[in-house]
Amino acid sequence: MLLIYCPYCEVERPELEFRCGGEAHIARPTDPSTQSDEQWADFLYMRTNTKGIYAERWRHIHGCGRFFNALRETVGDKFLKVYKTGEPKPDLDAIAKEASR
Amino acid sequence: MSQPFRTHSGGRIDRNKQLTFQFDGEELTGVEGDTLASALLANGRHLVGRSFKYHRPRGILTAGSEEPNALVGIYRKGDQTPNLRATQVELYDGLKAISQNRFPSLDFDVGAVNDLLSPLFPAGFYYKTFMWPRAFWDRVYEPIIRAAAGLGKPPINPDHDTYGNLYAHCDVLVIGSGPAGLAAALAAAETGARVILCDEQSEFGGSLLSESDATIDGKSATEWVEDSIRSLSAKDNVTLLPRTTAFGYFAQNFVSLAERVTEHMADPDPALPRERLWQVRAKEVVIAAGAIERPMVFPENDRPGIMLADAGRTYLNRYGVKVGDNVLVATACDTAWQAAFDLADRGVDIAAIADMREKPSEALLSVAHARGIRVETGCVITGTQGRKRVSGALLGRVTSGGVTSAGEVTCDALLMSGGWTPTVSLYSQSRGKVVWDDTLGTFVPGAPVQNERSAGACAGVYGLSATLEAGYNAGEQAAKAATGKTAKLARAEANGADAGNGGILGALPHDRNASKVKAFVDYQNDVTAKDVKLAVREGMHSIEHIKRYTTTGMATDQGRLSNLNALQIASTSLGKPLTDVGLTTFRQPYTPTTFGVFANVSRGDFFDPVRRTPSHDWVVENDGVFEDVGQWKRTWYFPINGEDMHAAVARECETVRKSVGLFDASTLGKIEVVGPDAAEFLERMYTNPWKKLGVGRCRYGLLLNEAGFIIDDGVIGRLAEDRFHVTTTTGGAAHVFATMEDYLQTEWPDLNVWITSTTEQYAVCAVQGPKAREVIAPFVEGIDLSPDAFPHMSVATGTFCGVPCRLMRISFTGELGFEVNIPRRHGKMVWETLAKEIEKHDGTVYGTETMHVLRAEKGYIIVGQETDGTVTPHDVGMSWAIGKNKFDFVGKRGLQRPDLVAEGRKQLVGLLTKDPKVVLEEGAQVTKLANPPAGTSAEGHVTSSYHSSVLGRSIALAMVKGGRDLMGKTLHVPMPSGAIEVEVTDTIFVDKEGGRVNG
Amino acid sequence: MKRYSFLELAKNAFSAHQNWGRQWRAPEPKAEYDVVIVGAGGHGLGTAYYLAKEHGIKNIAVIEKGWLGGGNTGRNTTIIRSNYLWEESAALYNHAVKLWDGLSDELNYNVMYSARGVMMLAHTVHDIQVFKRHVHANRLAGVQNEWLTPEEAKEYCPPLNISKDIRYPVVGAALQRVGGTARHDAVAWGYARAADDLGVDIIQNCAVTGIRRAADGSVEGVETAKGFIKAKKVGVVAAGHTSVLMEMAGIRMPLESNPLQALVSEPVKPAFPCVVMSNTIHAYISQSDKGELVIGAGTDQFVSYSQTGGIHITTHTIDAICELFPMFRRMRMLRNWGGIVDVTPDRSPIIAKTPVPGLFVNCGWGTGGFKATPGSAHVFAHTIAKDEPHPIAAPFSLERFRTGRLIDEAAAAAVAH
Amino acid sequence: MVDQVTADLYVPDAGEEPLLAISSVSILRAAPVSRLSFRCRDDARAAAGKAFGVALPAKPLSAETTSDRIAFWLGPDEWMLIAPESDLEAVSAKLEAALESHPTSLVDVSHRQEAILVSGDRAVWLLNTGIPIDLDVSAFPVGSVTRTVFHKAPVMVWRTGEDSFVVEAWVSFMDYVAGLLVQSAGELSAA
Repeated sequence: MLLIYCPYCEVERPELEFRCGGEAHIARPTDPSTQSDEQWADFLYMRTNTKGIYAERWRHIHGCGRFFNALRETVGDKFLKVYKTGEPKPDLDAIAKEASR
Repeated sequence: MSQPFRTHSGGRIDRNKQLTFQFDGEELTGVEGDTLASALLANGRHLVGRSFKYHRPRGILTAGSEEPNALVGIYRKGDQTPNLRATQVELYDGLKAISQNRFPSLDFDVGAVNDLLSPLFPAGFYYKTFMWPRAFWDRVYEPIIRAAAGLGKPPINPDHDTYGNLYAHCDVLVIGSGPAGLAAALAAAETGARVILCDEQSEFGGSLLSESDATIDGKSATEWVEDSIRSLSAKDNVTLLPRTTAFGYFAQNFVSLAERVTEHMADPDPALPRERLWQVRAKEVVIAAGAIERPMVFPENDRPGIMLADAGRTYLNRYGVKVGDNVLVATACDTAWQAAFDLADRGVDIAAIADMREKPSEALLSVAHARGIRVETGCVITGTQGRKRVSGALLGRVTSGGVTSAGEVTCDALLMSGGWTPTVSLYSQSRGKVVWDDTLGTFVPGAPVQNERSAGACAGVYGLSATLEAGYNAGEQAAKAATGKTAKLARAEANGADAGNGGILGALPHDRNASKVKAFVDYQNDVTAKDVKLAVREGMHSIEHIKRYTTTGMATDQGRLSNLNALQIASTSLGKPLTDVGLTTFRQPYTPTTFGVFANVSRGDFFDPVRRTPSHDWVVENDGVFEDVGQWKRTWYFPINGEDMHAAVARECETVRKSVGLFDASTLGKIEVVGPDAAEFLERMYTNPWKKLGVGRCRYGLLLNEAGFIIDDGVIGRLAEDRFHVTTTTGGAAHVFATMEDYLQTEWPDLNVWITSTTEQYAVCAVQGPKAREVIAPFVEGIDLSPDAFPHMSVATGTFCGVPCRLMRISFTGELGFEVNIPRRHGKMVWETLAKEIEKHDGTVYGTETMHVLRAEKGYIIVGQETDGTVTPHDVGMSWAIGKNKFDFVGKRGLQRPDLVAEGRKQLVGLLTKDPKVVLEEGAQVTKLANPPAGTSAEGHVTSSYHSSVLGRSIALAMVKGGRDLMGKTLHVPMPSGAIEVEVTDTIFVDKEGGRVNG
Repeated sequence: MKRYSFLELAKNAFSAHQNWGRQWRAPEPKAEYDVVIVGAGGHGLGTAYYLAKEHGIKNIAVIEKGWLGGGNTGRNTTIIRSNYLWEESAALYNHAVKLWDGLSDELNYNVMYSARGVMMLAHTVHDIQVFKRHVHANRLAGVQNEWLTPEEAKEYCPPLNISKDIRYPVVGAALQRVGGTARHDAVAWGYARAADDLGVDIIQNCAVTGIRRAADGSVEGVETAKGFIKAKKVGVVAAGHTSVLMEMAGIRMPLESNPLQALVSEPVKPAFPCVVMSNTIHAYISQSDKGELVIGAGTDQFVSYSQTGGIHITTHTIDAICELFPMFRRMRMLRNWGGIVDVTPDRSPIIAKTPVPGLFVNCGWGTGGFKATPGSAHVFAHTIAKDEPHPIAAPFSLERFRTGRLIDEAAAAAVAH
Repeated sequence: MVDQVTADLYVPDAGEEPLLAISSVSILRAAPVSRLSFRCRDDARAAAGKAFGVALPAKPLSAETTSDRIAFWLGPDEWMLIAPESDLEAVSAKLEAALESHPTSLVDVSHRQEAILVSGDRAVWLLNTGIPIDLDVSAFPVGSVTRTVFHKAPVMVWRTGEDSFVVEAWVSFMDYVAGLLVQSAGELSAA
C-alpha cells in the first residue's frame, strides 16, 4: 500500500484514502467539435503508460477531496514529486537525473 | 516423568508443569515451554510425517519455522488445521496432533510404494505421460494425481474463531529478537523513538536462548535477554510483539505482521482473536532475521533422526531434550562442533564428528580430543541406514580421485551442518537485490532499496560480539534516520559464541550408484539432486525453470533450506558460475499465513457496510423482502397474507395505478450544485439544456461519458438561480459525484460552483398514483399543491409533517407523483405517517420490483438494465434529451464517432409476445428465425420483461438492430424449449398519451 | 523430437533418465529471420509454433528478455472459459477452448487441461440479469453455458456457502462445464518444445531495445542485447510491456499496465472440485493438481511495472473467499506474487496489424489472457502470415478505438474477467 | 500543544444508552448538531468566519472552536461548520447575507452524518483497529480533524483530547463503524 503526500493536507497518508486518476496532463480539448476521430481517440484512450517516471493524477477522495498530480517511478513505485492541479508538468528528465543521484 | 530423552536440568522449560497431549491418538507428556517437536523428541519420537511424493518416513529436521518435514494437523474446537509445523506449535495441555499424508497409518503407509516406483517419477514426469487416451486424463489420471497430492486434510467446518486487525506506525520496526535485533531495539528505544520489536517465536532472544556458555556483560546470554526485555517493556515508546511473524514487506516501508494470540493456549478467552494482522508503516526497518543452517545433500539424508546440528543444540539447551543417545555429527563448518560438545557435556555419546574439511581448526580438534570424541576429517556421509529412524551411516573419505569408503558408524541420530544461510527473505521482499559474498559462500543483502537495514547474521555477520555491535549500530542509525535523535547507550560486551568458519553448497560427493540413491535437496517436495540435474539436462537453464520443473524451493519453506544447494547443483551441471544461474526472488508471506488474518473483521454483516434507509425497521416489521443494490438494502416487494413475489407485485402495481403507492426512494443519489455558475456547469455535464430551466422547475437529465455512452440519469430541480438539486441512480451516485468533481477541479476550475453530496441528508418518500395528492395534502404546509400552481416537474420547499421538506412533483410510474425529501432523521416518522395515510386510500407500499414494472409499462429506461455502457441516447430513443444548440457537453464529440452514428445500431423497442401469458426471460436473445443455427448473430436482446397485471399480459423492452424500423414485425426469442414469437412495438404500454401524470 | 509417452518414460527409467534430450535449444540469434516474435510467453511461443506448423514459415525467432514462460504465462491462475457476452469475444475464446481440448496431444506435452467447470456466482438481481443474458447469448453462439440455482451450484461445488445470511448471498450461478484450468508452465514449455522442433529459434535473456524502421516506414528488424536482428515481420506479444515496446516504433497504445496479484494456499488433499468466480465480490478460486488453492486477486489502481501489489488487494480477495467458503479461513497463504497486465479501455484484447507495415501486435488481455493462449496464438499467426487479420481476430483491431466499435466486456457485464 | 479543545457542541445524546462502556474505552452517540458544508474561494473566507462567529481555519486539518461554533478545515476551499441544532436557520441566514457578493456554496448536511464520542485509555488503539492513519499525538495532535476511512467506510475524525475523539460517518455507515468498534473492543475486556 503506497504512502502518498497530499499537497493540500500537507501530510502523508496511506493509499486507502486516495483514488488514482490515471495519466496527468491530458487536457480536454476546449472545442471538441474541432477534433478529428483520431484526435478524439487519442484523448480518450491513448496513454503513455511509461515504464519509468510517470505523471499521474491522484484524488484524496477520503481526505480533502482534492485532485493533485504526482510523479512516480513505475518500477519501484517511489513518488518523486507531488504538485497541485494547475501547476505545470515538471521537467521529467531533470527529475530523473536528480532521482538517479 | 516419562520422557526418556529429557535432560534433568536446564533449558527454558518448566519440568514441574507436565502437559498431556496426543499424537496420532497416542497419549504422551511434555512440559510447559515445549513445542510439539521438542515434546515428541523428549519421548523419543522422530518419525512424524511422510513425504509428499514418495511417502518416505520423515522426522524433525529443524527447530524453526523453516521446518519442511514435521508438518502436522492440529485438532482444536472440533476441526483441524493442517500443515502446522511441530517446531512452531507450542505445547498445551490436551493438544491433539495427527500426522499427515499417510494411509492407513504413519508407521504403515501404503503410499510408500511410490518410493519403489520412484524411477518412474522423475522431475516433470507428468508432462510426459497421462496423455492417452484423451478421456482418461479427466476421469482417471487427474483424480489419482489429485488424491495423491496435497499434504494435510483441509478444514471442513466453518471457522468460528475471530481475527483482529491493527494499523500501527513507528519510527523503527525491528524484526527478530536475537542478539542483533535486541541490541537494535535497545539502541533505538534509548533515543525515545517509537519502536516495535517483533519475533516469530514465543520468547524473545533468538539464538541466545540456545546458547550454552556465552556471556554478555558477564551474565549468561539468557539472563541478558531477560534484562533487556525487562528494560524495553518498561518504556512507553516500545511495543513488544512475541509470536508475531513479519510476513510481508511492501512498498514504502509497509510491513505486515501476523500475531498469534491464542493458538498456544489450552483454553483461551473467547473474546480474544485467534490471530491479528498488524499493518505497520515504519519510518525505518531493522531486519535482524538471523540465519538458518543448511542441510547437507548426501544419499538418504532424509531419515528420521537426521537433523540440523543447530536444531540438535537448540533442543538440548533450550528445551532440555537430547535428540539421541548416540549421535553422529556430519559437518562442513565449525558451529556443528559446538553442538557435539554440548551434547557430550550432557552425557550423550558422540559416535563421531565427520567433517568434510581436511583441516578443521586446531582449537576444535583439541576440544574434541579433550572430550574423547572421535573425529574424522576429509570425510562425508555417503549413505544412511534405518527405516523409520536412522541407525547408522556410511562414511566416505574425500580424495582427489573421488570418494572411498571409510566404514560405517552406528548412531541413533545424525546432526548435520552445511553451513549457514542468511535469511534474506524480507530484504528480498523489500525489492532489494542480494549479492554474492565469496568469503561467506552465500548471498547477502545488497544496498537497501527502502529505508531498511539488515543487521547481524541475516547480513552475513556472525559471532556474538560482531552481531551485537551490528545490532546497536543499526538501531542507532535507524532511530537517527527516523527522528533525527541520538542517544548513547552503553554497549554490552560479549564473550564466547564466536563466529565459525566453513560451509558447503550442493550435492556431496559419494561412491554410491548415482542413479540409484536419493540425496534430497528439497525435503518437503521430494526433490533430489538427480531431479535438478535432469532438469538441466532437459534444457532448463534458468533457476526459475529448474524450480518450476522440479518444484524445488516451492514447498512451504519457500526454498529457505534448499535454494542454495539447488543452485549449486544446477551451477555445477551447467558449468556456469552460480551467480549466472540466478536466484529466485522471495515472495510474501515469509511463512504461511492464515487466510483469517487477511480477512480479519470482514465477515458477515461487516464484510461490507450494510446501508439501510429510514424505512428499514418498518419494512422488517412488516415482512418486506429486501434486495441488495450495491451496499444498500432496498425493499424488493411487500408480500402480505403469504403472497409470493408474483402476486405481491401484481397487487402492488394494480394498487398504484388504481389508487396510490408509497415507495422509499432514499437511496437515489442526491447532489446539491451551488454557485453562480451552477447552470453552466450542468450545461456542460448533462446532454440537456439547463440555463433556461425556471426556478421551481425540474427536468430529466441524461449523463454520458466522453465516449458518448449513457452512464447515468436522474431528475434535476432548480431551487434557486444558483442552486440545483440533482438526483442520480442508486448505484451511480458515488461515480457521478466523483466524475463531477473531476471536471470541476481539473477541467473547469474557473467555474464558480461547488457540489455537495446530500444523498443521506434527505430521506425520500415517493407517493405515486391517482390519489397521491390527497395522500400528501394533509401534511404539506407552505406549498400550493394545485395542478396549476404545482404542475408535473415542479419542485418547492415547504414543510411536511411539520419538518422542512423539498417537495418534487415527478413520476417514475406515469402516474401523478410526488417525492417528499425530508431531513433524514425525520425519515422514519414521515414514512410511518405516510404508510398509515395510504391505508386510508386503499393504497399500498411497494418495492423496487413494482417500481421496475411500472416504469417499464411506461417505457422508461433504467440505466444499467436497458443500457450496458454501449448505448447512446439515440439508441434508446432519447435524442430529445440532447440540447440542440449546445456548444459542448460531456460525450457530445464521442457521440459523433463513426460507429455511434452507423446504420443498424440496436434500438430500444417494445416486444409483445404472441401469447400474452408468456413472459420473456430478461437477457433472452432476439432473432429473425425461429430456429437459428448455432453461431447466428442475434438481432438483439430482451432488457426488461414483466407480467403487467394492469394490462393482463406480458410486456418487454428490448434492444434490437434497427428496431424502430421494425414496428409490427414478428421476431423470435429462441429458448431451449422452443422459440417464442414476438411482435415489435413502441416502448409505451400504458397511457400512451401520457395524461395521467398531469392528474 | 523424441515423443513423450508412458513407454518412453518407463524405458528411460532403466537408463536412470540419463538419456532425455533437451526440450529446446539455446541458439544464438541469426542475422535475419522471416518473422521475429518479441516475447516468449504462451501467446508468443504459440504464435511461432502455428506460423511454422500451419503457414510454412520456417525462419522464425522468438526473442525473450528473461526466461521463456516467465511473464504472465507463469504467473496467472490458469482459468479457462469462453462464456463471454459479445459474439466477437465468445468466438475468440471458444476457438481457444476447442484448441485446448486437443492441445496435449497436438504438442505431445501434457498441459493438463482439466475441464472441471467454471462457475460464476450471481449475488444480486442485476447479476442474474447479466448472467442470464450471457447464457442466452452463448447458447445462440454455440458456446456452452448454463444457469444454476443456488442449490444446484452447491451440488456442483459442495464447499460453497449458499446461506441466505451472508452479506451477499449466492442467488444463482452460470456454469460452463468445458471451462477449467490447465498447467501454465506446461503450456509455455509444450509450445517451446514443439516450436523448437520445427526449427524456431527461442532466444532467451535477450532484451529488445529498439524496433528499427526502414525509410518507407516499414519494419526492418529489432535491436537487441545481442545486436541487430533483421526481420521481415515483427510481432510484439509482450504482455505488460507492450506500451514500452510499441513506443520504440513510435506507436501510442490504448493501454495501462497494472500489477495483478495471485496467491496459493499450502497444499491440502482435494477440497475444491471446480473453478468458482465471483465478479461481484471479487473471488476467483480453484485447486491445483498439487493441492494448493489457487486464488486470483485484483489489480492495483495505478500503472506499475513492479510485479508486486498492495496487501489491501489480496486482503480484499481473501475476505470474499472466506465468506463464500468459511472453512478456508483456517487455510494459510503459501505464496503471493504479481504479474503485469496491460489493460485496454474495453477490456478486450488487441490482435492486430499496426500503422507500421510489417509490425503486428497482440496485447491488452488484461486479467484474462491465459485462457485464450492457443486461440490467440493461432489467429495471430494467421494475421502475421497473411498480413491480414484472421476473421476471428478482425474485430480486435486498433481501429476500433477510433470508430467507437468497442467490444466492451467490462461495461456489458460490469465485471473484471 | 493543547491537551484539550473546546468540544461543547458534541455532547452525549441524552436519550441513548452508551454503545460501549468499559473501563478502558467508551463509545457514546452524540446529540444532533447543525452541520453546514461551506465552500468558497480565498477572498470570502474572512467574511464567512466573521459571520459564522469563528474564523475558518486556513491551516490544513485544523479546527477553530468556541463554545457554540466549530469550523473544521476539510479541504483548501471546504469547511464543515458546526452549530447548535437550533441555530441552523439563523446561521444560514447570517452567512448568506454576509456573503451575498461572493460566490460561495452553503449546504445543510446536518442529517447526512452522525457522530459518536470515543474516549478512554484505549481509544487510539481501538480506532486504529480500522483507521489506517497514525493517531499518535505527535502525528495527530489534539485539535486535528481529518476525513479518512475506517475499514470500508469513510469517516471524519476530530481529536478533542489525548484520549478523546469525535468520529463522524454518513448515517448509513454508522451501524458499520460503531458496530465494528464495539466488536473490536471485545478483547479489551478479555481476561
